[in-house]
Amino acid sequence: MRELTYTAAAREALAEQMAIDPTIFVVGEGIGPRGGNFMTTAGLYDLYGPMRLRDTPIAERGFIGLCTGAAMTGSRPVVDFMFLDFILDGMGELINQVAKIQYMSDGRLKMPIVLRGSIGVGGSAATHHSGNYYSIFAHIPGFKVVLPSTPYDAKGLFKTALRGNDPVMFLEHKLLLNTKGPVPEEDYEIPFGQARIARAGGKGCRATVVALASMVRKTLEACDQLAKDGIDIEVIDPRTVAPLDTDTILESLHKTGRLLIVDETFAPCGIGAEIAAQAVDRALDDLDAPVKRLNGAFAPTPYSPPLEAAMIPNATTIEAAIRDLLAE
Amino acid sequence: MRELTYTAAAREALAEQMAIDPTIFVVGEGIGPRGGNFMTTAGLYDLYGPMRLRDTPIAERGFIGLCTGAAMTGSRPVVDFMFLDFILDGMGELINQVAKIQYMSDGRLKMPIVLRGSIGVGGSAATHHSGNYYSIFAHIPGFKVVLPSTPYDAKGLFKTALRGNDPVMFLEHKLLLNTKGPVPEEDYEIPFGQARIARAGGKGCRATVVALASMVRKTLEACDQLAKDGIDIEVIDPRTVAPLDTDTILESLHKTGRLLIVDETFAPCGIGAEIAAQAVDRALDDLDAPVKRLNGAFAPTPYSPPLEAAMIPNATTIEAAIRDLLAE
Amino acid sequence: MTQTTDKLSKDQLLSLYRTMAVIRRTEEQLARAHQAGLIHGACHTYVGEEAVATGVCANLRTDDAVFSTHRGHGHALAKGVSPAALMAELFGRATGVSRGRGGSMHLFAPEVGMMGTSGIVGPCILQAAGAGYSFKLLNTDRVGVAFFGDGASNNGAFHEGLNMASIWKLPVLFICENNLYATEISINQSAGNPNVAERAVAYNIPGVQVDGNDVLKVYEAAREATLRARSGAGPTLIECRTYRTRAHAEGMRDAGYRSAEEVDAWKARDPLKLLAAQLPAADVAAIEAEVKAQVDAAYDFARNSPYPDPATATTHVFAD
Amino acid sequence: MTQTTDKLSKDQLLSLYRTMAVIRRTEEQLARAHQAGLIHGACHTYVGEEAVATGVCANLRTDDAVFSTHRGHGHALAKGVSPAALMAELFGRATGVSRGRGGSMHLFAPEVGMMGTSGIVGPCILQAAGAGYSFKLLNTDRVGVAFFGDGASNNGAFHEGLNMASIWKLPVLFICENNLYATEISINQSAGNPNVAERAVAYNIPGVQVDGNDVLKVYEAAREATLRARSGAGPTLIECRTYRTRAHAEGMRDAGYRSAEEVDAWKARDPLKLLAAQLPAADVAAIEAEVKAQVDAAYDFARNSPYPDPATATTHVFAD
Ligand SMILES: Cc1ncc(C[n+]2csc(CCOP(=O)(O)OP(=O)(O)O)c2C)c(N)n1
Ligand SMILES: Cc1ncc(C[n+]2csc(CCOP(=O)(O)OP(=O)(O)O)c2C)c(N)n1
Ligand SMILES: [Mg+2]
Ligand SMILES: [Mg+2]
Repeated sequence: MRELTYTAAAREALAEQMAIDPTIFVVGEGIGPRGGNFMTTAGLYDLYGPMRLRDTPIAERGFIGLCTGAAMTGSRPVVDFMFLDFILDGMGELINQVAKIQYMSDGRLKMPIVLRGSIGVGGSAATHHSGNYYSIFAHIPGFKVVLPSTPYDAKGLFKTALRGNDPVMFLEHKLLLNTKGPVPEEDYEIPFGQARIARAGGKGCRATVVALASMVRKTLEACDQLAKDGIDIEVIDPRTVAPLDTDTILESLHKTGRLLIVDETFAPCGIGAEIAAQAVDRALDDLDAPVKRLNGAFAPTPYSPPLEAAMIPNATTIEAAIRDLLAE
Repeated sequence: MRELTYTAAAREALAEQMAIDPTIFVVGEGIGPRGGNFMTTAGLYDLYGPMRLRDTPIAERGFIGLCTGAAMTGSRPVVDFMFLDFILDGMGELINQVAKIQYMSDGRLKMPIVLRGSIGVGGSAATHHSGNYYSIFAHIPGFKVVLPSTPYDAKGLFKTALRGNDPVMFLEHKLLLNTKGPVPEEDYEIPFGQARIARAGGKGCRATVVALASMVRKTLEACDQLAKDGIDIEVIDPRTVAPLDTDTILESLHKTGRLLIVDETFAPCGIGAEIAAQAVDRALDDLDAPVKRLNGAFAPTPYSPPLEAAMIPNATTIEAAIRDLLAE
Repeated sequence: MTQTTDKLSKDQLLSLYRTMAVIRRTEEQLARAHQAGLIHGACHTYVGEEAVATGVCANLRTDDAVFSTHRGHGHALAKGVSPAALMAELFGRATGVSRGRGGSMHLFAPEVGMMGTSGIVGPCILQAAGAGYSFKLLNTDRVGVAFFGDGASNNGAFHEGLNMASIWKLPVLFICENNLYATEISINQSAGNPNVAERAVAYNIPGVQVDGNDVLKVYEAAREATLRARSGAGPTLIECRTYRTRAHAEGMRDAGYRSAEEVDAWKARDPLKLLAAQLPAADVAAIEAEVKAQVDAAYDFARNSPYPDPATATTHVFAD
Repeated sequence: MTQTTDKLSKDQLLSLYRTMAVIRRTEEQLARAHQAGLIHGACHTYVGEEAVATGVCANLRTDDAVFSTHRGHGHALAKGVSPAALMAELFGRATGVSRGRGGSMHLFAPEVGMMGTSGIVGPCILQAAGAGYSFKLLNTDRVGVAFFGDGASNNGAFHEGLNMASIWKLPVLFICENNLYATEISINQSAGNPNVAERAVAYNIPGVQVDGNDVLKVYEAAREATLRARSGAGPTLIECRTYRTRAHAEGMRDAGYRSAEEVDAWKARDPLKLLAAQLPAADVAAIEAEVKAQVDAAYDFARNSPYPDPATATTHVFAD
């Protein structure tokens, strides 16, 4: 199968769907002729012009609010926000309006809006360009929250986002954007709420690791290392954290008896806490050891490389965490 | 001891501290001559005038940003935001600026800012006046998050907030504002990160219930009911969710073997998930039963009384949840 | 009193009066209902400001989209929501316009282009711009309308919304209901420039200040703005100077921040009275009688409607 | 070239030149360092805009507070941060002005009144207003200063910040660096009214447009605004028309959105050249030599400084 970068895969989904659906338009800073800070819309302006690829003023709250009204009146906005940090200025519109209008209108209004852009720590981006706030959106009823970790998933999940009728946060970890992987030419969707077994454990598999976004690759690296010592681990990538496919996680836990969640973001009230809470609620008897979380440090993200590196899990610390879990 | 309402107790803390500390000023809509939508500043304008009790335009982002700059330059702002929902428009200022500036400046700048106002479901306030977003702030490094449940705690915790040097979210559940309780005349502080045992279990105590904000009273009601059947429960009110006093909770769990968290807010990635996750990490061997969470429904808050009542736990559903936990 | 009177037929004038009367009598009934404990949450009445919603909405079609505020009963009624569905909503009933989910501050009736009132000040401005964006993208001649208060004009949403509508020439009417106060804060205290229309300079769009108690003046300004919007020429900001003669919300005190003289002066310029003075008394009386019957019936309907079933409390969070 | 030249002594003029030269030469060194891979994150240079920070900050005291943007090296240097501490920061070193935590977009030097650059567009406007609030509350005559771009002027923070500063007469300078583009988006495309100074009408404060490449014009306008602020008369909006002659950020392409002719025309009006033309060539050369030595030393210092200890990575999240 041909290989595409993560960004190219998502762009293909967007291009294909825009060709089919004239109600889709994209807003953002530099997503017109420039083609997007991350090349998310490269080539599309020439095809569709300014009404459908709309360069905006620096008014994140404003264009999210504008897109809210647009979604209520027959079009399908895509907000290309560049860095998730920027749209914290639009949190009022997101939480009070976007997430609530379907419910408050008793289902008579739809809210088909997709917000997409980068998240994550890396590249000395520092604290205003490293945000990872997906646990916040998972806490709020009304959002679907998508964290693709491969090009294949990026295309399929983006298609689903663009065809659904709900608000979707489509979050692309910056360290994944240029990674490559096989992506079919055909049209396909990946349903929300279906985890992917990123590494299937065999019979003697002794632990389940749930990893998110860029942590999937790092966890797989760690597992390759452990495999050399004959240690077999199952790795699950939830792909969407709202809805969250707890069943797949708990089935694996049932088999392995041990659970670690590897998540770059802050631990308190994060998605790892939610997974651990579901495990101890629904699968206490399966637990042969405490459920462990490996998270990013609980501090803003610093700039300097050695500081930045100290903030987040890597293959070495993940491997150590798995070994610790097995020793419990 | 004399009795005060919750609001009067907090107001007394503010009045006393403003008398001592001329760098404190309060901003908000109607907190000047009007004395605050909830009477939070009644009488203070006459004493201190407009520079220290500043009625603002409807510009939540703006005045939070203004107070950020003020806190960096020698004064101590108190943002009286009325309903927590309103300051979602200021989330960018809160998360990107207020929470981060001490860290990013390597501790050379201080951020002594208190944001206070109402939270919670009740009184058909509907979805724009019922927000309970404290788990979000607990997820973000840089905030202290305070949820007083009694007038005594309101005064003591507010004093601590006003004297500290960190950003504090001081969140007052609307159903508690007019409740009364004993409040000493003397000056006192209650340190952050110290849970209160709201109901101490005896030797035969069979479960620990952690309850927050208005859920503390409802849980105590439920426990009174259970006591009639000879069922003894320990109830813990964390009082602050950041920092969170996990030790007190786990000590109780060690004694009782069972844990329920009662929290009005949304379950996913909420503070209840965090507590459950800590329990299964640090106290798996103490668990005689799954850790349970009783949360508000995962939906926006509707207006109509029967709908609204269906969204949140009450004494009856709490009692049932405790009985279920005991039956596990 | 205005030149435009001649342009409108008697029927049109009577129709304007009828809309204002429906709003006024419904609000008065709601105020009584609030005192009687039938309204569970907030209730901000539109009494004194009827001419604004009436004059604007008379220019709109059902498929134009109105986005409103916490003080939205008048907008909803003028856009075609029935008093019965409105009252039932405030009484928390399943027959309410939002099925009891919303109350006063979350009125949704997309069927008639009433796209929502809001408990948050500001978003309506942006959402109306978004409707304008949709309507332009979809090649229709529909328009988006934002009603908002003087208080909202100091909010960042005003700046970002008007600017975007300007640069993209969106078909939008920005109707500022300048009733001189935001709760108890005077516009002179909250705005560097209390003449909201003058701020149109900052966006390079037309800004018009009109007597918001004169429904014909409002009608005329809105007519021009609507034609302009439908023709693709872009948005207009209309500042309607008006006044709420009741408290900010029912049950709130209404003292200290404004004088009785000020209130009386505005009451003397009651929008219904101003228009009635130009109409045959018998016609006015007939309309009032009809409206009274309609509002009475609405009240009975609302009071006798069932509450929503708690089993439905969590439906429709998602479409899919 | 301007009348104000006479008012300033030769020493003052040389001092202005020196500051601009420090900024220019530091930025040039940073650009080279970026190409060499010494700068780990973003680097937005101020080349072409030096007159703005220089002219404004020449009016400020150390205890006045400056709040800045993503393009803040010039502001930091003009306010008193050393090239060494700035470079070390961009190189991620422990000796950097933010101890390596911030990089280009998070420069903090409260010791000299540099209260922060920001990776988010907008907040500086509000925070400067807040400093003004503090300074007024504490009965000082200090002023708060916000530097921000034309792009930021379309953000809600601009509206809310200028309005609050106006109504409370806060001692604040709002310095809009209108370099005609926000990244690759022209101000004509993003603003209904691209004349930012004209928007002062909306807040009822003075709004002045000046040639932002003429340091004396900037100095003079800032002088008036500073005096006004210190005297309690309130804020001023100053729009400085200027131009960045390098790409938006180092390493980014700089084509397609503006013409070579436009860039050249602005380069011909280089702020350093404009001032140098009025000064003895020997003095200029002497300053340039000194500055070169200073920048070279800064570079060596930065390059040889240690990285911060990872063990300190989570300190100072809280004060208590
Ligand atoms: C974001 C936000 N802040 C504060 C409030 C509280 N609030 C409700 S109405 C109101 C005053 C609104 O004034 P204005 O916009 O002039 O409208 P009016 O009530 O005069 O019609 C305020 C402050 C709110 N609902 N939303
Ligand atoms: C809230 C926010 N949105 C978007 C960005 C991305 N961004 C960084 S600089 C910039 C352009 C800024 O333009 P302007 O304010 O004119 O400043 P200039 O770069 O021209 O100095 C943008 C869009 C950001 N940093 N913050
Ligand atoms: Mg008003
Ligand atoms: Mg610019």
